[in-house]
Amino acid sequence: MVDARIYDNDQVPAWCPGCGNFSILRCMKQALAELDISPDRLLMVSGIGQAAKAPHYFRCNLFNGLHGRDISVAVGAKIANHNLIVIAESGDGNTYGEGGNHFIHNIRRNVNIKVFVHNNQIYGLTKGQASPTSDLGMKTRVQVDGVLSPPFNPVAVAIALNASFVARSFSGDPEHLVAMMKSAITHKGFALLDILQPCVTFNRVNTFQWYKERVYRLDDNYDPTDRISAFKKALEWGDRIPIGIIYLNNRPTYEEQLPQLKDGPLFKVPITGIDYSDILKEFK
Amino acid sequence: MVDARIYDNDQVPAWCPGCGNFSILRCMKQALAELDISPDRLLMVSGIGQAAKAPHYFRCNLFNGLHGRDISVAVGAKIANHNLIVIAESGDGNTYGEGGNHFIHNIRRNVNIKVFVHNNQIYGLTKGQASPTSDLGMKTRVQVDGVLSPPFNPVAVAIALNASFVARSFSGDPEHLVAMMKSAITHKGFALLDILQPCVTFNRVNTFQWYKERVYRLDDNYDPTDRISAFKKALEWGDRIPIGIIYLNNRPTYEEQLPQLKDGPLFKVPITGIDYSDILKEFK
Amino acid sequence: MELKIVIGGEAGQGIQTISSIMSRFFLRSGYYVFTEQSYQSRIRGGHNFTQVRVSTESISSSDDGIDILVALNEETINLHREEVSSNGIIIYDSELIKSVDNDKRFFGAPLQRIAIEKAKTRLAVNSSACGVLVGLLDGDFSILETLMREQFKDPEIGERNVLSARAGYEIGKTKNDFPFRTPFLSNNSRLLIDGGSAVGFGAIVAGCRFLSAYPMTPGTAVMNYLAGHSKRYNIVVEQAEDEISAINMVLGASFAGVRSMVTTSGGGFALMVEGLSLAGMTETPCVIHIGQRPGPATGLPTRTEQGELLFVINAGHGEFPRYVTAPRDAQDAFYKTIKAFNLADKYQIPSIILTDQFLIDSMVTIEGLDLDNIKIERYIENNPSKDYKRHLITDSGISPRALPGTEGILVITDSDEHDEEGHITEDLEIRKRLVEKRLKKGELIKEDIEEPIYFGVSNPDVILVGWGSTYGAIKESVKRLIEEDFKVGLLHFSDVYPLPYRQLEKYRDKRLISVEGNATGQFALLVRRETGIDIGEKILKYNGRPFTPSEIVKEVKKIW
Amino acid sequence: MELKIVIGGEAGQGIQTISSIMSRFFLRSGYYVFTEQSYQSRIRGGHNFTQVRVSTESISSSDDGIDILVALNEETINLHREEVSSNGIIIYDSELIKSVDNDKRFFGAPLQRIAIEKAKTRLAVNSSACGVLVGLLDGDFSILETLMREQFKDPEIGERNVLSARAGYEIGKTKNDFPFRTPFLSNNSRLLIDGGSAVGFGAIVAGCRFLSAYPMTPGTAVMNYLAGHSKRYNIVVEQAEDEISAINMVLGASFAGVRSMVTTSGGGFALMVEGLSLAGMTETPCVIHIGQRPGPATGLPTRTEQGELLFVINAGHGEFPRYVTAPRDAQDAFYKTIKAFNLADKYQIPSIILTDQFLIDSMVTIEGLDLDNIKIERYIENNPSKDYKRHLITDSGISPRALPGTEGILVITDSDEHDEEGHITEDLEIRKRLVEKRLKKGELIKEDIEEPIYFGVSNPDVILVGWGSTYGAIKESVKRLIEEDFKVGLLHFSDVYPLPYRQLEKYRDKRLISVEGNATGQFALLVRRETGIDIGEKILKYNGRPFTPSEIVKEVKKIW
Ligand SMILES: Cc1ncc(C[n+]2csc(CCOP(=O)(O)OP(=O)(O)O)c2C)c(N)n1
Ligand SMILES: Cc1ncc(C[n+]2csc(CCOP(=O)(O)OP(=O)(O)O)c2C)c(N)n1
Ligand code: SF4
Ligand code: SF4
Ligand SMILES: [Mg+2]
Ligand SMILES: [Mg+2]
Repeated sequence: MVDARIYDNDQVPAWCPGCGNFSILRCMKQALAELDISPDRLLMVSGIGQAAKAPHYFRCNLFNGLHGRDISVAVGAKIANHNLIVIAESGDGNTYGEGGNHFIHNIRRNVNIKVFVHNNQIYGLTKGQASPTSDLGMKTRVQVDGVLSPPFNPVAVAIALNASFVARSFSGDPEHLVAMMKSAITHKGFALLDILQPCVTFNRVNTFQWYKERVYRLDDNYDPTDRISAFKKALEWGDRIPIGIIYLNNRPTYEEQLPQLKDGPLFKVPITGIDYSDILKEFK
Repeated sequence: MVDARIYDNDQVPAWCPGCGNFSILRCMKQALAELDISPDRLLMVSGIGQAAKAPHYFRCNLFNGLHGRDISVAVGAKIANHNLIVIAESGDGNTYGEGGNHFIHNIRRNVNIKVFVHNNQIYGLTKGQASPTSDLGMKTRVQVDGVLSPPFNPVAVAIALNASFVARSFSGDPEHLVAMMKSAITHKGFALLDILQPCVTFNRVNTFQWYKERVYRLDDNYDPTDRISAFKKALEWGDRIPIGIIYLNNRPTYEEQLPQLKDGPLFKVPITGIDYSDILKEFK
Repeated sequence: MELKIVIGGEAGQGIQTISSIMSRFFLRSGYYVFTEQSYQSRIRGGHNFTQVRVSTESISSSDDGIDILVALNEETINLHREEVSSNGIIIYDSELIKSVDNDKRFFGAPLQRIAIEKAKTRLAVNSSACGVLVGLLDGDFSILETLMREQFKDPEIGERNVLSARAGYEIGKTKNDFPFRTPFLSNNSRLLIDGGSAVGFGAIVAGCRFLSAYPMTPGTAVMNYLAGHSKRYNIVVEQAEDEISAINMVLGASFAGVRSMVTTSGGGFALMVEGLSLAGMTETPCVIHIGQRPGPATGLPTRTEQGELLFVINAGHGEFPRYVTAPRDAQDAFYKTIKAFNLADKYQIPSIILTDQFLIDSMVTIEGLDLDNIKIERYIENNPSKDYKRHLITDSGISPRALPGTEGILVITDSDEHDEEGHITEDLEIRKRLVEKRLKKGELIKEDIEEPIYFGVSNPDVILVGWGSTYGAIKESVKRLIEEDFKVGLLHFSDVYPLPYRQLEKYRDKRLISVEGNATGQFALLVRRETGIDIGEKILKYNGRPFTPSEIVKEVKKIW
Repeated sequence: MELKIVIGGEAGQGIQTISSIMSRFFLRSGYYVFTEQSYQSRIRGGHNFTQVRVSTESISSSDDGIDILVALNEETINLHREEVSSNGIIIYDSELIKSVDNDKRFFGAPLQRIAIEKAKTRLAVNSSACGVLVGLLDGDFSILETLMREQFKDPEIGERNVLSARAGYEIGKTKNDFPFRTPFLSNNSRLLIDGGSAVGFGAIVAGCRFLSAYPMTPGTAVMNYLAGHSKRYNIVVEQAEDEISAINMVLGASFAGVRSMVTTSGGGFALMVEGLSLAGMTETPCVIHIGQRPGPATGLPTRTEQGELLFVINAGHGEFPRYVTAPRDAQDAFYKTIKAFNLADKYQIPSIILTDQFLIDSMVTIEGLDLDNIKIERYIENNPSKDYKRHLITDSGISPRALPGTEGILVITDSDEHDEEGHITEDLEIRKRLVEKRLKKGELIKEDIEEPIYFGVSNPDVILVGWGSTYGAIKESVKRLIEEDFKVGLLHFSDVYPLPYRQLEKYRDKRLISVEGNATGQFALLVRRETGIDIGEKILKYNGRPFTPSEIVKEVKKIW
């Protein structure tokens, strides 16, 4: 295990004091260190939002792209160089709102990337509008009558899409979070890790306390490979919120299925000195 | 019941002979007639694709919009005039591919619109590429090695999103299809009707025969209100494919929750002769 | 009399509250105020500041220089003390900020201690600071008192804040040699309005009853405004899952008869471009508000720029008419928003209101808004004939618009090329006629376009050309230059597309200098494209901050 | 010798097969061919047709008029018989089409009966029809025979089609008074290439190894091409869930080191505009192919237009450089695609290849492609220094580009304004420098831009100005006009942005006429915007069909 400090850089987080993001950042460094991942082999991709700033605050390759589009960028990068460890990290609004279509279809693709979502059930950076995961009835400056649509359940949807790895954790349980991050990273395939994260400034409903009182770790004998019971578990949200690996399967990754990647990463395929006579024949 | 011929117009369908779309078109007229819906009260919204041309072929108000965006247009129109019966009709590529994000978030919103999807498991109009619902391994000019991603299961996803009405039918069972259309239209809330439809030109896998051998009507004592068993049912795809109302619940519609619509449709709210003195005060 | 107050500190320290209370204080005391915000894209920390500029004359921009600096943290002192005039003052919390030298401009007050003592909460530093300011400026405390009471719904909290303010006031009054004074002048009916509210209020008055948007700074201001007034005025505000949905919902609502709008910024608009083209093809009216901020991509989310002019005018695949207006100030924004709705309905086109962060977030004093003479025209056919055709070819190119749901007729439209009825067609002769029909409307719009304002000497040697929110700053710079005997004028555009050309033609042979908040001189390119007139020189700014009059004066002198 | 064959019928009747076989037949017989398709947006039915134009001289456009009409259904006869020349011929299925009058141009053959008899399938009408044509034209049957065998993988089916073709051939030969003859001329090494394949092949040669796209006519052609060659050349082709994902995947792949592209049409590009701006901001190379079709919105999906020039040049929020090229023909499309990849890498910018349905779907005969002199330059830093900074400010504005995964360094970039390292910043001084750095590259690109081709008399009275795929038609019209003693020339642009201006300046004071496939004269607007030069007159076409030389000749004479 390398020292987690090799991930430190000189950037100063632009987050509010007390924000759950700090713990997630620390856990991230810890998990990477425990997995001995060198910063130059790691590519973080993020969208836009408070969460999406996270990868600036530690040493890694980084493509900080558009709001909601990080998963697509991550998939492209992974296809180009599957030797990279590619993690997309962003917020709930980013991933489940603006990025919803990429979320669902990339779960199907099963590219071996990791998606870490700081789920604070709110749009933080834009000052506190409801996100797709905000609880019913939450009032904001835009949702003046309270949120009318029931929350998007990323875990249930991912299971409906037969995602290969679906987990939930909580920024307030660092030990658990580090373990989940490690499992996600070492899993072979698309891994969704939804991380409950209190936003101390805008989310006055789902506070640290609120989560603390509700989250519980899944039982040791919980079987994440049973899709129906996983779905049942996924619907648990309210007084008790399960954290842990909720669903797991072993379907082949996208990259394994591509003959083009058999001989090494795509970016190394030679592109000059090629004989094109077979193509020229097609034009005759 | 009005005569179904009141829906006839002089447009000639641009579909291939033998296409499953013809049956869906006939059933649509039949269902509307049985429900006594006058063409001028009906607003069809469609996207782009072979299926999306359908509303041109019968008498109705029509907004034939962009590929993948019909649900959003339908929702806007319904909010503006909730006296209209609003149906979005398009293909699988349109609704589950390009339009995926609107599909998932409008299920949450539960606006009282109907979404009829001609699911031929292929992109018809653009000449036969895989759609999100194409079966694994299907070869096309683009998917030269066969489809690598498992099919999008609209029914399972809709249940994961707690859709208020989720049904499947088959263009080859008109009686069933008419019944499903009628149930969807009379349901109060967002209703998804996924209609299996053979594409005789491009889909050589999921042919009329293929469907015919597999689809079966749900049992009379099947209980669509149980979410877990509905989810189980939704996963049935292969040798046997269930058709019928798979999931049903009674959550409030978006429109019911809006105080703004209490006194009548939004487009009738007076916009002139209003006293703005309270606003002027805010600027002082 | 003119006075520039800057309040600086971290995000979350209440800078906005102080500046908004003080702005109202000056308004009610009979002064003109212009308040501009400079803030970072974060919720806490960093460095933000607001300038409250006060004058006995009408003003519409901020300017360089500081007379009073209210420093809520040390960084503010370090960053701004250079700008404070020699007879100015630096107000700071004497118990929290210790590293203060013996610069005689420093004026300490135990702001936080007062807040805690009098109002039982740190948050009340706002009121103690306002109190100090009012005392210092010899202001009418009763005005501040009223403001405090209005600010807090809970009367007890209001009372406590009044106490805190009063304690500050007493301290402020002790400094009786301060050269600036803002005693009560007069009662007046002026309004203090920011650009975001101006667009929002304009939309409400225009009859907008549906807004769909995805939050994006600075566009969100308009969404907040409409949401805040949604119950009282029966407006449905729906936060969309993305911008694509927002514009398509709006087109659906508009098609079904409701005046509807989206609000966003350049990046969000980029996602609406296909929908814009759909509005053009289906001839569905819609209004798009775009608050510009520096790009490309996410850029600087909370800063200002005029970088999207050419993008907006050319956005959308295929060819179709549109109306683009770039309001020059908040008052103009109010009227132009109404105009945008009216023209959208009249020509069945998309109308675009192009503002920017500076205009949206700044507050300005205006004499009032003329609500009595506002015309709302819907141009909707309520009794269409039986053979109604949505896209009927007429001489003007405008087809009668009926709504779906009207008895006995059908309203049909299509994103594909269509016939007059609205049905999809592959008839290339009809195609040609429909293209011509749509483009004809673009010619007609020109009749409704407002020519630019000319301000300056009657026979200028040099004309500055500006557009949009730079009006206040350029105008003031021209005033000053004229005072120094420069023969200069300003031609300032608010409606930008179709480009009004008559005034331009008149000044065709003058020396023209374009003043723009972007790096490529987009308006100059537009002018040459539309008229062939070459604006040879440019004063451009693109660091994310708005122009100030002083800066423009300097630049003009440099190249004169 | 020149000959125009039109094959018409319903979608699905095999028009494309006949025209493609016959085009190859003429190529191998030593003729020049240009084959253009006119089809509707449907899979079966409707009316489609293809023109195969054959000549002993090089040609690069279709033209009005028909010498041989192959009518696969009655509608084709009704729609096209007027165009058939008096010494022309109308080939039809004598057993299926009965309502034929005694116009001596009719020539019936039992095409379908032959197919069923000889090849045991109706589908073989293609071969019987080809046979009739070759017989009629006195062609070399052995060439057709070889083509038939190549066409079908299964030798037995091939053999049957040869039989069907031979039966047709015998019938064709009976008409020995037909004035047109295409006997075998010569062996040659020419190629028959369509625009879609030219772009696709260019991309492969340029080293493109990743394409992500969402199907959209006519952009799909390039996707099909790369998918068809994906195994042999190790190309990953991924169908994205939408266009937004396509462009973002491509940016990810490019960032990680693979030459990558998207292909689409105007409507799909509209959804990529935010991603385009991201490419600009992050300085990530990418290549975007846009096949234009008539808009707005869905428009006419299978038709052609040049309606997206201004949209494409101005697309994206904020300001950043780009390269836009509009290839004039298939050969140019091949080379320009390679150039697009090279410039994208050289300047770390988005490159846009702007074609249209006409170019994409038409086949043209070219002398060959020079594969030996193609330069592929990646401009990638393989051994970056330890203090590597992705956005280092350099004199040229171009920062050294390293790839993530390179040992010992980190590659960081951001959609927000960033510092040289790539980290998000709110420092407005850095902002200013980064804007300048990015825009500097735009100036440099100008050095790589190709000036337009001039073709015509040396001292013209009138110059036609064109761009993109209209080259063949305008050039031929100019040739004909010159033959009729008109003093005319053509200035034709392939690279369109940055706009090459040297040649334009040279002809500044001539009478210029812009010939464009759109309704607003977009290129003329661009020219005025960039140079102030006023192209006063315009010949525009916007019904969805390409220009023909005859038509341009007529229009020019009208306004001469
Ligand atoms: C296309 C686009 N739309 C909107 C925005 C504005 N925006 C920035 S962050 C954000 C929401 C952030 O919410 P979330 O993803 O939950 O992140 P958080 O700040 O809560 O961590 C939005 C709407 C944007 N940058 N781009
Ligand atoms: C933005 C956009 N992208 C792509 C297209 C091209 N397109 C038209 S229809 C279609 C797919 C149609 O498939 P589906 O929705 O399943 O309908 P079907 O034709 O099978 O009925 C596509 C990709 C388009 N019109 N607009
Ligand atoms: S606004 Fe919320 S999510 Fe953002 S930094 Fe502050 S506490 Fe964290
Ligand atoms: S292509 Fe398929 S879906 Fe389209 S009309 Fe033909 S059979 Fe029907
Ligand atoms: Mg969030
Ligand atoms: Mg389909």
